[in-house]
Amino acid sequence: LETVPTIKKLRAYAERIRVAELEKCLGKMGDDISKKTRKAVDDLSRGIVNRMLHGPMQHLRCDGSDDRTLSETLENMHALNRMFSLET
Amino acid sequence: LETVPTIKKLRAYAERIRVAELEKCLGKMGDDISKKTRKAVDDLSRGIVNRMLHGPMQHLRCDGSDDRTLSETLENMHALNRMFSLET
Amino acid sequence: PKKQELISKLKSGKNFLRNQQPDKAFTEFKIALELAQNIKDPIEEKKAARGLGASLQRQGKYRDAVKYHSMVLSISEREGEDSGSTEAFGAIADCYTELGDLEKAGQYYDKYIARLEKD
Amino acid sequence: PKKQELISKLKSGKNFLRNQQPDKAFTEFKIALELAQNIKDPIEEKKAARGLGASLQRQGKYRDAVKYHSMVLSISEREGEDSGSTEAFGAIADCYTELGDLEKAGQYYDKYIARLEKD
Repeated sequence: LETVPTIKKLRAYAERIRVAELEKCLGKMGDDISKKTRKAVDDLSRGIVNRMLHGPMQHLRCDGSDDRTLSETLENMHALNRMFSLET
Repeated sequence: LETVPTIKKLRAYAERIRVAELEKCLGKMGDDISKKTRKAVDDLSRGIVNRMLHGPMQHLRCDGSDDRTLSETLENMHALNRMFSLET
Repeated sequence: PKKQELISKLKSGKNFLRNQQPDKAFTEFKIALELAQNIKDPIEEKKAARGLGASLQRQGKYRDAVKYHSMVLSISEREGEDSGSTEAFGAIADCYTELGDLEKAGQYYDKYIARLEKD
Repeated sequence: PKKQELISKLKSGKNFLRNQQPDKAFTEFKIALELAQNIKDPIEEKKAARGLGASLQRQGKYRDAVKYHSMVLSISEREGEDSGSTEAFGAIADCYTELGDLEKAGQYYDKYIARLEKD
């Protein structure tokens, strides 16, 4: 459970990047894009971010049912905190 | 230097995700997209992936000039190997 | 025409959110939600509910935010169409984290994580 | 017309790469490179050089691949336009990693990493 706040912070970190890059992209594409294009681009941004987050997020959850130990999960958390500066 | 192969694997991991999601997106958008749109979408996919990778990549390089110690860098590497299954 | 009004309310709600005016955003999304329910457009209904949840979150009203994010999930279930559900699970978990209920937050994050590799 | 041919060579090169036929891809990109040089189109010239590098990498010819990826960098420098440079630094580093020269790989990864947060 100690890792729960890290999940929240990592999600927020990725979402900031996603939204910033998406707006940059929409800015370049101009106002004359179709709803279909708008949705495809939004899905693209979510698809990439979600698939990039999947591994780290999974390894922040330690449910005791597999061989991931608590200490390994905490090490993952510390590494993610460092690598994404999540503590500040 | 031990972390160099991890950088390569993490890059390849992210690139596979990027290309797969980009192709899915282009498939949805159809063939009638402009070059400008094509480029904006490509830039979007690269922008998100690169910014997501920046933190972890930086923390895999230990140049001795700052307070990141070698052991911390190796811990980051182990965590990334676990979280993205990079050893297999 | 109603659909047009709905779209424009969703858009202005988003703009208020972006400009850090979550109370004004809430009002816009509230109207959008009613419009979407009127014309029975579940996709836009979810967007409005999601906007309401986000507006409340920004105001620190996490319990109420959970209600609207949960509405997204129940619309998904009702319609058998699950767009927006991944994000709703994540947002509900974020709210429980803020409320200090890490147990419940963890449960919702598990559902969120299980969906991250799907579309 | 030449530009048209160039675009189509780049496209077929990419398709060969996707279909695991890097030798055929190489031939297409080689023609594309000459066409791009002829009509003096540095952006497409870089794409062709990049494709040549990728084709050689897939064939395990890492030393030759480095030459073409480096060509992308020199075109960038010549034109004062640095699209594709981040990717080129990364690809060169990947090649040195394969060649076992981790020292050099690290140097190129540093340049790659330094550019990751830029556009």
